[in-house]
Amino acid sequence: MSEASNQPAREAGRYHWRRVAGEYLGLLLALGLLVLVFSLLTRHFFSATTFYTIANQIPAAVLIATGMTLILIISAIDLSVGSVAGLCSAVLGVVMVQYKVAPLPAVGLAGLAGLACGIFNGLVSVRFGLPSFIVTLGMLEIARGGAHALTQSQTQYIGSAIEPIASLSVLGLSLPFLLAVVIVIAGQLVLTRTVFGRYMIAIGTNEEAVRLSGIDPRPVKVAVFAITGVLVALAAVIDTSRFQSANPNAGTGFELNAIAAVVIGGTSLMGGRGSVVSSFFGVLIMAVLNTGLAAVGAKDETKRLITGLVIVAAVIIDQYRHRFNRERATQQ
Amino acid sequence: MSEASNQPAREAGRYHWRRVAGEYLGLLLALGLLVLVFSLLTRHFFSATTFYTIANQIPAAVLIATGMTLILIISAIDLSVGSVAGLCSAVLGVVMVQYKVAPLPAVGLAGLAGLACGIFNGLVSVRFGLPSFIVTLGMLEIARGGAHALTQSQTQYIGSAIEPIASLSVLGLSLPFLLAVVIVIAGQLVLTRTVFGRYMIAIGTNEEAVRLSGIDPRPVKVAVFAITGVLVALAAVIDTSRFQSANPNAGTGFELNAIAAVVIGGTSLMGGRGSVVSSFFGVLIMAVLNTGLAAVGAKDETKRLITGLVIVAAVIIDQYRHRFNRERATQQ
Amino acid sequence: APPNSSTSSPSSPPATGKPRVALVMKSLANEFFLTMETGAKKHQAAHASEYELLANGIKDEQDVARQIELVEQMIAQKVDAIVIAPTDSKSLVTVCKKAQDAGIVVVNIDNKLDAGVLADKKVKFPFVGPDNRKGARKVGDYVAQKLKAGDAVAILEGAPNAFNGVQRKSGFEDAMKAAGLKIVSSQSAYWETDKASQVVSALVTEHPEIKAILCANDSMALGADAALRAAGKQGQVLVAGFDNISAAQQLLQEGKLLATADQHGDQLAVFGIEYALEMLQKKTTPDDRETPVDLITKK
Amino acid sequence: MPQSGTILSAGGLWKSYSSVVLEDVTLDLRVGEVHALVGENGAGKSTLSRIIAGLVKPDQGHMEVFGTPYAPRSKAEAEYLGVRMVLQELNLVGTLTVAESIFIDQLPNRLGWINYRKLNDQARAAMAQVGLSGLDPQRLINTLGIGQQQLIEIAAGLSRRCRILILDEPTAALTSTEIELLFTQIARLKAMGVGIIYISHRMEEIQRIADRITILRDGKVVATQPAREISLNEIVRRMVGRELPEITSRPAAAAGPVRLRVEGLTRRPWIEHVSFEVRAGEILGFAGLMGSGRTETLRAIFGADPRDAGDIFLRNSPTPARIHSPRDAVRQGIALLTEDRKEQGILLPLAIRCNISLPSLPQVSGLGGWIRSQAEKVAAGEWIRNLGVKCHSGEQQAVELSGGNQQKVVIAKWLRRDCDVLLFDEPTRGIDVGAKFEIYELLTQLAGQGKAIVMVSSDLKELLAVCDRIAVMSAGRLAATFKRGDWSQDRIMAAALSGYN
Ligand SMILES: Nc1ncnc2c1ncn2[C@@H]1O[C@H](COP(=O)(O)OP(=O)(O)OP(=O)(O)O)[C@@H](O)[C@H]1O
Ligand SMILES: Nc1ncnc2c1ncn2[C@@H]1O[C@H](COP(=O)(O)OP(=O)(O)OP(=O)(O)O)[C@@H](O)[C@H]1O
Ligand SMILES: [Mg+2]
Ligand SMILES: [Mg+2]
Repeated sequence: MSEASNQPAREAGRYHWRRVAGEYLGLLLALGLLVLVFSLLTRHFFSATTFYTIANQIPAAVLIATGMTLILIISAIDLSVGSVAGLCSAVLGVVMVQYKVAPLPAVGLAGLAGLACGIFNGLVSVRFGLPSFIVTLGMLEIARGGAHALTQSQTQYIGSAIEPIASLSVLGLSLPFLLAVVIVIAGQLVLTRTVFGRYMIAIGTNEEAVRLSGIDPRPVKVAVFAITGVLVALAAVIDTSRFQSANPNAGTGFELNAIAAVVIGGTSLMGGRGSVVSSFFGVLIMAVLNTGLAAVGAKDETKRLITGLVIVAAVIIDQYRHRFNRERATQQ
Repeated sequence: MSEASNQPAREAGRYHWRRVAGEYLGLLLALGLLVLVFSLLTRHFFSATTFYTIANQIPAAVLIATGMTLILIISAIDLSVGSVAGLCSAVLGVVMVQYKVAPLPAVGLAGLAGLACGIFNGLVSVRFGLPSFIVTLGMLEIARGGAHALTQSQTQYIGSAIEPIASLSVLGLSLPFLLAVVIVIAGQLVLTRTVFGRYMIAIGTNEEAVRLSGIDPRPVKVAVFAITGVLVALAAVIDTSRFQSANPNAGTGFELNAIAAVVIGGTSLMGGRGSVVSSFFGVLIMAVLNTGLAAVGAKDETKRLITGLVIVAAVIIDQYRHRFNRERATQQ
Repeated sequence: APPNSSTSSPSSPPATGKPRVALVMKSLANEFFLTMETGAKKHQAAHASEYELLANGIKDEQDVARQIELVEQMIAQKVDAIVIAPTDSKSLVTVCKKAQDAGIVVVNIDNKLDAGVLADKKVKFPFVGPDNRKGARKVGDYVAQKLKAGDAVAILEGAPNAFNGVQRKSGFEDAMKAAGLKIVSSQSAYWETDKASQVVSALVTEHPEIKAILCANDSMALGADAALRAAGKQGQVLVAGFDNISAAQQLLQEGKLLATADQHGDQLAVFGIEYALEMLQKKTTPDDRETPVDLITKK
Repeated sequence: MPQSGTILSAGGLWKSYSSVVLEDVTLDLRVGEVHALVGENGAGKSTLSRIIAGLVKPDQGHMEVFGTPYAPRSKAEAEYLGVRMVLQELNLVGTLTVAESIFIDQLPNRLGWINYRKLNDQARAAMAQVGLSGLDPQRLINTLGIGQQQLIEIAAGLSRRCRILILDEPTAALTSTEIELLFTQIARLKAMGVGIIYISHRMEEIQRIADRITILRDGKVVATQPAREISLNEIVRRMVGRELPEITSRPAAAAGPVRLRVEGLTRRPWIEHVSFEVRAGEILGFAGLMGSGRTETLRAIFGADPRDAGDIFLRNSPTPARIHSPRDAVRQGIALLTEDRKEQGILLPLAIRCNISLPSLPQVSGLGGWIRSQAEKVAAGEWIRNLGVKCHSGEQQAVELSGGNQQKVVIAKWLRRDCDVLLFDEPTRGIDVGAKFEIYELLTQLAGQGKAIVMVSSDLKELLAVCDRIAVMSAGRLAATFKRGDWSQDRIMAAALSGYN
């Protein structure tokens, strides 16, 4: 998707805006189409309530997708996000319930847990030159084991002490949603406007060439994993406060959902190309799809079938849009 | 997807034999170590029974790992193996139970289902130039949905009609085990000794170069997905006959187990490098670990923690072994 | 086979004054919940003039977040009642309270919400459901009859934090303790056939003295049976399950399964829906209702 | 076969990407002739030959082979019809063996089962043709240097039956020994009646082997003439559109203080105890046969590969510099222009601007690493102008540039970083004559500004022209160093050969 963001196209600035518009057009169209279909199929889908519901549901997914976007851009992958979310949630729950720690320091501890997992992922894969796929697959098991060990597999009920985080709201939009939007914008700016972002894109494109340009790719990579760890911890805190309880199984399967959303947004699994904003739209598309299918009351297998087809279709459309953009550009 | 083997090992041909020996040494050592540890920790682990038990349990995992090895070698990935196994199992169960089809044609139909899924995966990713990650992620949902739709989410109890497949045995080793061994050997030979195998390795290393050599990589890729589909179907048949019943949830999570086993075996996630025999050892290591942990009666979270650590450790060891063999490490 | 349930799927109903009842279940990948859904849809078909039904479940039982989202979506859909089988007894309380605060009638079925959390939130939902512990106790007692004191047994647990799994485990343990049987191992096989077979294979090698294996669901019993068959121990080790899925009925007849328990999932949802309708009409809260769990053995 | 017959005739070929690349190009190729294609970087030589080889489809135009219409849809189809091409960029698969790479599309097999003995025998024969008889056909490609890889590609092209063979800059990374062997093979093919399209930026080669020459300029054919009828100067003039000066030797400059001193540099088994020094304002050339260890030496100095022994001293400092990674090297003012541009030098999908500014991003960024995009653009634009990179703007993707222009982008990135010690590995590889002169001028200028330059080149002529001293490597050791005035081609060649036998 984000040829716009990362690989500034060849034309001069005057094409910039048209390009940015085109960038998100496909995603917005897909989104609009879904909303339309579900509005026709059900009575209450097209309503402010649905909008607010979705807005308040997605922040955790958005944060994780943001981290995953950065990870994919450096041509890595993080399969452990779901488990790490579970672990952070467990830390939060256990320290608040069993050790009566106050909310703020407890959130800090959860953040540290996420950071530690991220740094572990990054350091191990960088230090030993291992594929992140396998390191984070290991972490997937380790963090989930840790979550269960900490909580003794019992959901920790925290209660209203943690509630403020999720329930404060501005104009009906929850604090987490606003936070998620801010982080998406910040992420996109970091990616497109900073040295760090440029290094990420370069590393994802050709790590060896970056190394031979006198830039050590390792700290950049570790930092990306660490940032993702923190974003995942934040997501866990948000969901925990939404549910007012910490479940050691929280986050199961998040990794594939996040990857699906990010890829629907058009970020390349091969690295070097991606956009945080597009991933945000990817999350929205998945959320609307889920909400709509639930509103219709579709059978479970139908939901799965449709979800599978939408994932594949979205990527095919994205592919075509790209090809189209490219051809148009080359004809000018 | 990942960053580890951007620089393929630079091994010289003359070290061939030493390399082949070294190839499996690390894996055998790891295996021996695990057996030793569990033998010390338990009363009955080190016994012929354990050996036969494991031998009879792993065939399905071995077949899937064989397919996954080929897939990873061409630098693709198949996340749908578990779901497709579930679908094939469902087909087998439904046609036998509800339509009273005889075992052999039923097995044929299951095989066709696997083949169809594999071809779909291959064709869609090749035709639209999509990453196999996303296509097979779609298939993961689609096939599981199909399995549930077919069986109406009910486990189909087949009973002894299907039993012979799993229970025929030679010298205590079941037919499926022998079949798995034969397929591993065949797979290894195909990989190392045939034109098709060389093309796979070449495509995994540098698909563009293959195309520029005047070879169309697409049929090769589709064939690899198709073969994997059939192997997965075979695995599903074996497990179905072992359990005498077809569960629409069968195979859940197989994809990550298979990838873990294959990567422990030393196959690169970057493509172009891999060995079916090593994947076989990877499966063995995971099986011994699971059996041992169950024999010890470890707590669930302990099992997960240890599994995670073993995955990471195995890959680190493998990396060191490689580096030791390597003539030149260009990594920083 | 169950009737084609899509006929009753209320995809685009005309706006009517009929109350809309949402049934929120756990994993629809689980036969038990499918039975539940089928029962509910049959009931709705028979009472089509009285209410509309919207049935939803989550993909897998671990996905608490998804179930919570489902409830939120039902609130957004402005349904009149929610009948919920919570996948986690603590995490779901908050959102159920939110539904109640929005004026929606909430009935709790299958898995009872945690009493402590309910007290903390100062809410109450009528509960309709079985006592899994009692049911497991019945199965355990039946198994114990076939053994003598001091015999070794093993338990296959469900997912470690699944409330009904924990309940069933406790029920099995109660029965074993009462009969003086020795539990040599109790491990989770995550409700899965494949994992169960792996664990049981290892267990019968390590503890050849095991006389019975108590499984927290029938899928795991299938795996246990396969492992015993492979180890040549079929018939020497008793296997018991839970849920009474269709495959289990055949295993019982073939004598491979000693006993299982039936919670009458189809009625469960129906009771819940009836409670909900009653509450909508009379604006009163009925008492909790325990549904039967029956021991099923070979006929 | 008649010696005067026409094998290929192409007419009215048009091709455009973002701009017109080929404009109404006409070309014919006769039996047994070597037809040279010359032109500046980006003139369209590779595009034209790619069209003929079936890799690119023309927008318009027609081709005939032996009088029958010819419109290949793929390289495979072109090869089936007897048209083969050895590409400009290396396209080998690193994990295959040498033998497998040479015969990748026709592995000798029975029912898919490879006959390795036959394969290796065939490969040995093919390798002998290009002077690689010493190499084990079972070596993996990724253990070979870039020159050897290029020879493997050539061997693959030479060892098939074909009627038309296109060689796109085959000699860019070869030294004179290999070039001689290649010419022998070309003569053999000529005698068999094969038509050869030969692309090179080395004019003396063109003069030696070409029968006819087609000059391309900005996608248009400027002239097609028998080689005998046109002088070298004339070719260059029509290519570039202006007169180029003779390659004149650089006047000896006063050398400054020592900038880089290397002592006992060893990286087994490639280089053994290499010691030398370069002074500010000096250009030190590295000559040697292919595989003599020149690239390895530069990489080891730069910290790109670990070294087994040896110290590096910078700016006359008595203590050795700590260089364990390219980052250390760049921070201490050393730059390396890699010989493998595509894999190690340039980020193909990124914009030219991003490539140029990569090592010096901190210079155009402010607080928190915020990139000042205007400053970045301006700086990139300046270097694009300085080096005359042929592109639409700095926003164009590097992948769309011709090989020579990509090389300029990589040079620009290092000049922009402003290092004192510049290690250039084959800096003119694949660069056209005009641009070569610009680069020589640039090198001279840089030396004049007090930079210390080490330049590896396989083109001895250019070393003789621009260097102050030439170090000759042979079999991983530094065999001799010559000062300007002491050297002659013969003495250098003798030194280069001294380490073998
Ligand atoms: N795939 C492409 N997309 C866009 N432009 C391209 C593409 N391939 C080539 N071009 C452009 O076509 C022009 C001709 O390129 P070509 O590679 O044919 O030049 P060349 O004569 O071989 O140069 P060199 O001597 O540097 O190899 C260049 O301006 C280049 O930028
Ligand atoms: N990883 C490796 N494994 C084995 N041999 C290697 C490896 N890398 C390089 N070589 C060989 O080491 C020798 C020195 O290579 P180097 O690239 O330094 O030579 P060079 O003088 O720059 O020649 P070239 O023209 O090939 O670049 C060559 O024979 C090369 O094939
Ligand atoms: Mg060219
Ligand atoms: Mg070199």
